[in-house]
Amino acid sequence: MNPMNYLYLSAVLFTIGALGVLLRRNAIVVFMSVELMLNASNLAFVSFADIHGNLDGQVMAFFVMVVAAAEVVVGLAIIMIIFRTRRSASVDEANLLKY
Amino acid sequence: MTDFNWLLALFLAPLVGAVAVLLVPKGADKLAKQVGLVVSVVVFALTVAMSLQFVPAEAGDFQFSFAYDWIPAFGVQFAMGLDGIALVLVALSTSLVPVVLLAGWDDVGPESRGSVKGYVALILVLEAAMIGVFAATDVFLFYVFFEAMLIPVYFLIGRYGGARRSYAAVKFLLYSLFGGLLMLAALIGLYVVSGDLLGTGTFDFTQLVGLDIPESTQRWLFLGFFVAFAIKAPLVPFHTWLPDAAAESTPGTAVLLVGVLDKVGTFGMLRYCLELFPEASTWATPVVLVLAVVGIIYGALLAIGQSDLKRLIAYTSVSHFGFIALGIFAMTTRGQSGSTLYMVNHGFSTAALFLIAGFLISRRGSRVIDDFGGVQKVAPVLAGTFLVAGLSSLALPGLSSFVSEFLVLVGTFERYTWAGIIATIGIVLAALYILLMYQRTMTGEAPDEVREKVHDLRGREVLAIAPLLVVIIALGFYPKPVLDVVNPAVDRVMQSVGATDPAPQVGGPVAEGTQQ
Amino acid sequence: MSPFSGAVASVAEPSSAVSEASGVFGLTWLLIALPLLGAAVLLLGGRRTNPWGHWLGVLMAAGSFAVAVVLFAGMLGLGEEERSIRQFLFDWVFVGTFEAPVALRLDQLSMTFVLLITGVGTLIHIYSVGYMSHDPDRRRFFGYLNLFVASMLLLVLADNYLLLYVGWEGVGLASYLLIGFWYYKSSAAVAAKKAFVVNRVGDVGLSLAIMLMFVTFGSVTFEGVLDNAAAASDSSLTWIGLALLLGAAGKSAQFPLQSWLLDAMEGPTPVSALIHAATMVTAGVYLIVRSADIFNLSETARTAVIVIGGITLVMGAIIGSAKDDIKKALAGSTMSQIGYMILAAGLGTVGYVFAIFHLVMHGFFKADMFLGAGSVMHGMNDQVNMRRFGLLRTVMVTTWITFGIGWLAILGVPPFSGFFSKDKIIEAAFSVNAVAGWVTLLGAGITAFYMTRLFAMTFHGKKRWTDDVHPHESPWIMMGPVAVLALLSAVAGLALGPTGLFERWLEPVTGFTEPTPPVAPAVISIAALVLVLIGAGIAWVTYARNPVPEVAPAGNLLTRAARADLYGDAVNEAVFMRPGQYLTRWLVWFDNRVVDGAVNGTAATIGGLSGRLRRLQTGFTRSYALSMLGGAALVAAVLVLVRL
Amino acid sequence: MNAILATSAVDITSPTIEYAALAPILIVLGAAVLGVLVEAFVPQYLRRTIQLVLTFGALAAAFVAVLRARGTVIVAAEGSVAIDGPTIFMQGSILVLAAIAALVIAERHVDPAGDSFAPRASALPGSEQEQAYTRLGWLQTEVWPLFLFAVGGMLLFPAANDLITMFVALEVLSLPLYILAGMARRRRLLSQEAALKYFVLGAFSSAFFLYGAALLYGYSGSMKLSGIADALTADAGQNGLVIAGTALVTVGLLFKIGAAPFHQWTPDVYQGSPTSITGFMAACTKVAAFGALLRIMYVALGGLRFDWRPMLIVIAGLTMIVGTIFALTQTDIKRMLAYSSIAQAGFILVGVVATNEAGLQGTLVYLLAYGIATIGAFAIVTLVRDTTGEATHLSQWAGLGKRSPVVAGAFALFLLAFAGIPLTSGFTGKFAVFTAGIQGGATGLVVLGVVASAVAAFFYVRVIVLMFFNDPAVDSRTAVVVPSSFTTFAITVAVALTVVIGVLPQLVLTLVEQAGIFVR
Repeated sequence: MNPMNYLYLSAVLFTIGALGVLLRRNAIVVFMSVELMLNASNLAFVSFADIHGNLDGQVMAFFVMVVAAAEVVVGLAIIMIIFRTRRSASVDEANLLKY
Repeated sequence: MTDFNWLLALFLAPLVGAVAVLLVPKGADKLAKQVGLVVSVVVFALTVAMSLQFVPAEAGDFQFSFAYDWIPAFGVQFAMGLDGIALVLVALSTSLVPVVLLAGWDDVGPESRGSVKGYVALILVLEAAMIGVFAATDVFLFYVFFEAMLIPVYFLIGRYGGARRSYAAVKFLLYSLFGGLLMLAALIGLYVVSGDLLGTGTFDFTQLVGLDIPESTQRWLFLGFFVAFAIKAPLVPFHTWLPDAAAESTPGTAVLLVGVLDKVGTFGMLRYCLELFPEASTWATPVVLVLAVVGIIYGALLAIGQSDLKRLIAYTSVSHFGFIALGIFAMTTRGQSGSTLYMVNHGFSTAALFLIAGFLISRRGSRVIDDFGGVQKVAPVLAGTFLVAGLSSLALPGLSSFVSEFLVLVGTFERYTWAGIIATIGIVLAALYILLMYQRTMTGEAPDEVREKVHDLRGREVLAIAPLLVVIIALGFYPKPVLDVVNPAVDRVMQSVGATDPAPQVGGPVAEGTQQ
Repeated sequence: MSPFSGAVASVAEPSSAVSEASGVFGLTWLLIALPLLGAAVLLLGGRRTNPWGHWLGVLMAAGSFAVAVVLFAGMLGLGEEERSIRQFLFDWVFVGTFEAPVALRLDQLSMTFVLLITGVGTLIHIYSVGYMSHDPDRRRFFGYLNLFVASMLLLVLADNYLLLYVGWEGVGLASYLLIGFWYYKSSAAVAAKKAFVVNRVGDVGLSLAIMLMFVTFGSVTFEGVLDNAAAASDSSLTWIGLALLLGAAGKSAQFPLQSWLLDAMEGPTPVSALIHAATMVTAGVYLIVRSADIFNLSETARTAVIVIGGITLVMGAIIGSAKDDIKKALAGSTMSQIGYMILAAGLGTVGYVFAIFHLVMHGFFKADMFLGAGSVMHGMNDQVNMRRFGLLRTVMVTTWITFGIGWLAILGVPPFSGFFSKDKIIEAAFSVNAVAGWVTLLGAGITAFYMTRLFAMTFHGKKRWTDDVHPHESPWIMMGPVAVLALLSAVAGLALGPTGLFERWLEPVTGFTEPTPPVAPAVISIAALVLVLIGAGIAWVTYARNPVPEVAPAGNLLTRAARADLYGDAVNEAVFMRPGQYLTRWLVWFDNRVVDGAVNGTAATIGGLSGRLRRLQTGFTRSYALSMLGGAALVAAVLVLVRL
Repeated sequence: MNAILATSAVDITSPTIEYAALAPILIVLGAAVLGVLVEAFVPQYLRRTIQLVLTFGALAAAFVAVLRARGTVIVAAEGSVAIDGPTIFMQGSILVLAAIAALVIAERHVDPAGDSFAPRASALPGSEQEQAYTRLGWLQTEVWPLFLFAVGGMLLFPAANDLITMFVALEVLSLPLYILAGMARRRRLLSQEAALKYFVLGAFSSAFFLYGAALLYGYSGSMKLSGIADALTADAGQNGLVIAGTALVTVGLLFKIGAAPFHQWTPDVYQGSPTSITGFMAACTKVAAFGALLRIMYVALGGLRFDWRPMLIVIAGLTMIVGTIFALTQTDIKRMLAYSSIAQAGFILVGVVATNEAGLQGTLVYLLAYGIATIGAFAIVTLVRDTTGEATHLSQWAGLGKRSPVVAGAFALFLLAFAGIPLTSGFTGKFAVFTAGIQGGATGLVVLGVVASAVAAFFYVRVIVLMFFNDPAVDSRTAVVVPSSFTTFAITVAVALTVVIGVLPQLVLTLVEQAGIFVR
């Protein structure tokens, strides 16, 4: 299969992720969209690794996974405390800081 | 010349004095003022001692020069030296500071927003900056002082000034900063250009003079410097900060602001704009002349229309700065020597005007001209000194400003006849604004409030004013000491610009500089 | 040949060689220094000098006069060509080729003035001791008077135009201070300011003249300018001449700068006598005569001088004919008489000598009359309205006699001094131009009218005194100087005129050509006398024989105009003051609103922009994300665009 | 490739890790790990002491290691980490700044309740649980390991020589900051909101960076910056991938820098975070992020500089304008400082745009000067308080100069430094980058910068006016709290350095000159 197709897929996924961040209000979903973007990158890395025939991209993918996991920990902690405080996980409601 | 570094000592003395003043215990206001006064007198004495060793014949060169590496990375040196022009301006600064401190003895007291010792220390810091700005022979160093001196003045206006002091102080600072930052851009440009032309960038004035900068670059750099100086001087239409700043500050601050600080602008035009960017200066001359002439007339007319005593004096200065700029850009020795002399004379006469007006205002508690009248009856000495100061401001022959104003006019006239003629009209308006002011404040019947509140000058006040008036009269009849040191320096400037005086129609050698 | 060219037939040779001061002439500087010292002591000394201050003033003026006499004697001992002496004192203004040292020139012309100034000055100082005896500020008055004398001497002694300018403005300052001496009177303060400002307009002329001289000759010394005049272009000379004329018009109250002189009468009367009659106002004449070499070469400039002098001559006479204020009437007369001098100076070498001659004679008789008027006022509680005078000869005999001599002198009745000086001017005028001649001739008639009117209204006719006055003769200390002046008015002309002494004395400096009137001089003299008689007769009948109404009648158009100073002030007000006031008011508005408004407006605009743009920071995380995405697009777009 | 941008790489054949060169990073990260253990196993009453010793010890040791590493120019750890002059200078800067910031964070005398951090960040704001913690006087020390992790990431970020390391460093520095931002004791809603915004937007930007990294990798086939540079030399960058990759990577870095239009998180996060943390992240993050930006732009994408320069010029100009204009009408001191830091980022970008040695050096100087003044300014903000906590509304600062002239004077000094008045550190920085900018041909941008500086002066000056020229409101309860020696020392050092760098800039300039240029 043409490796370029994986790249197209990754671009589509990245775009979906970005749109998700922009369009969804729920912090959890926003967060998941970010994760989608990270994974789109992973797909790109792996595909490029395949194209170039070296392992750097695949190594990168592992690092990204680890980092994403750490990010989940931090992110969920923040979202949890916000949710508990405000009884809502909407990113739009956290709107005290402005202008 | 001895090994003693006069100039550095002169620069450091007020700084040391400022520290000493700050060390005075809290509440000992009188002591702080005394220390400040002693320091300023010592600085003045140093100036005199130094001036005696100045060699007038070589006034075109920098004397007492020294240079220490300061920021080698940028080719910046802590370099100072005095030519004739700088010498007289330094002398002006150091002589006005003791006068200001003495005259403003009671202007700042425990009821002021800021402390008394803060006031004295700020003035001494300002004095050091004034010495530095005139003495710097490194353009970067000049710029540093140019900007740094804004801060003490800003605090002097903002903390010790009148009702609208915040507005005035902010306007002053921002306006000056704006100009200063444009100059910064030009300064950097100059540095980069010098790097291109010399191999390594430098800020050394003597190296930068005569640098063959491409003309279009010169124009931009000139503009950067010139706008800064035009704001500082100030030239119309960049003048509107001055009336506010001068009117809201204490008389002493106003004296240093208008009498010395603003001179940095015209000094900068003469020293930096002309010498560093000769072709661009020639290119800009028509515009500057128009601004200057407009400034003379415009400032004078506005002075006539003012109803506030201090604003009036401030506007007279706008007119006077028009004269100074006119002389500088006339590109004749007469004009430039006249302008330099004008800077000095204007310093003294405006100082006297502001201080005496300050005495009057603090007695009556109002700056509005219509609140006064008949002061001559109740305070003849005050009125008399005010008249002499005013006459100096209108350039009465026999007083110092006349010599300078006439030189500026004749220097302009010989090259730019029409500018000279229009500027001459300024002398009529000058008579009008000074004498109208005198008539409205000093003559006629004294209103009750004036009778009750205004009393004549006291000993301390007379002691502060008298030296100014003596200088005004002495330089009117004997300007030789100043001209002796200024003329060679002006010759150097003329040489740097590549300008020569026009030759007279008959008698003189027929030269290329023809009458226009 | 043009109608004004008569005098240029033989251009006077350049001024005689100037020698450096030596011997007794080394004292020249004392002339100025003495009164200057007096002024300094009196003005700086304060109240301590009150008891003896006025005597110090007199002493300094007299001392200066003594020095002048000594110098005069010394000068008489020199040959005619050696009488030009220069005393260098110290360097003053020097930049490049511009050099104006403080140096004095004593020659026949300045000597004449020095004697006039110090002589009349001393007399008036003495007179003032009495006149001002009740004024608490008498010391200050003498300080100013001394300052005036010093400045005036500097004016006439200066060896270059720039130094002359110092004296020129110095007398202006003294005049300002003395007109405004009673500063608590608003009218006096305003008049003083007006005098100074109008004079400044003239000073513009003098300034420009000096600049033109420098541009033309590369020098501002008399030697450098006048000796090289022939080498300069016509246009330069004309412009210099016209600029000098403007200066002269300011100082000498000539049209169109005449308006200040009438107001200047606000000052104490001795001031009017010394400054606004005998000396300062004649400085314009001095300036023109001093610059004779320039005017000799420019016909246009000379013509202008004649025209200005002629206009002023008539104007002053008309104004003087209508004024009821004794001092203003005399002031009008002064204007008119200076008009004569200026006109004479414009005639060229035929006129210079007579201009100066008339100047000196006028100094005597006009000072005499002004002091007489002061004496009258002294006796009349400082009243000045002639309609409330009348028949004063009965109570003020000395004043009446001395004033009468002055009256006869100004009328030009032989053998009084005015006859010799004025007749010569008329002759000279006719020899150059008929119109000028007729104007001077007619002027003599009008002069006779207004002076007789004044004399009759004051000393003759019926008593019209107000109830509260008790006229009395003035003390000897006032009448003594008046008597001396009266004596001079009576005999000086006879002594110097017909003998030709004066012409010979001045000729080396100014040059001299004998006037060549188209008719015999005797005819002109007789015509003038006839006109004088007619004028005087009409006035005598109207104001001595017939009753004078105590309140001025409405009068005809000309009278009303003359009372309004021929609308000089009205024109100034309409053309300069009103528009000027509107202009300054508008400019203040403009500066505050537009120039400063632009500054504050820029600040306000940026501030407003900030206030509005802040709203973009909505606080919504997703909107921030959106702008990040937009930013990414921007970054990509710029990168791609650069590629294109 | 041109020689200005990078010296030729030292050949690395050995697979070993250069511990000496990496020591600063390792020390700090190691201490962070130890800190976590301390939190887990050491009784609470000892924790603070141990954590402080650990933190300051680690910072000091790392600083010594940096000093010892001076002059090193190697590409360490299998080409992943470049230890060269700029790196060492930036690591030194970060350590100094972090140490000053740590002093402010360690302050426990200012807030009457103890320190400025929530006793239990997980407790609900206003809940009984939280009140109980407060009553008990609980003070937590978790900030310290988080702080050290962040510092570790910052040390690594500018040294990262391949995209993997860079990404990891980015996350290591970011994640602890997200948490720290949410830990304020007072105004916890704001603090939590700040954390959320910072996290969401930070993660979003990381994703951009990462995808950009993927594209660059796809273009060059190498994760190493030098590999990308080589690929660019080989085909002169005609491939669209490299453009897209450059754009996305830049976005990720510009976000951290706070450049417009990626700046919008800055005011909100700076305002909401605990002030001592704001100072820390404003100063140190900026140093680290600029380090990374410089390295990637100069080393990896140097061959593409004619493409990215216009883009950065646009961004720099926009950043200056946005920062100054928005700051003009701010009424909250922390928000104003945030916008000021945006404007400063715009000025610093001039140094990046210059693309010459002077630009690199100027940027380094500016970053240090800016960082010191920033930490000092925020430290002073922590001291000005009323009964409810910090008094951050500008009106509450009126008349401060009368009551506390020293504190107000110090704050005025920092403001003047931000405004770039000569004889303060800010001027040195501005002068250095502007000079480089003109040398690099970005004259227009410099002029814009100069005008923006003039406008920016207004809001700095306005605070000085408030403090010195206005009287305090009649009912004002604002007071300056006397801090312990921690903050006092921090502010003193900041003041001293601000003046020294202003008056004797050569001291720093010599250091950056010695720092030289990036290794490849």
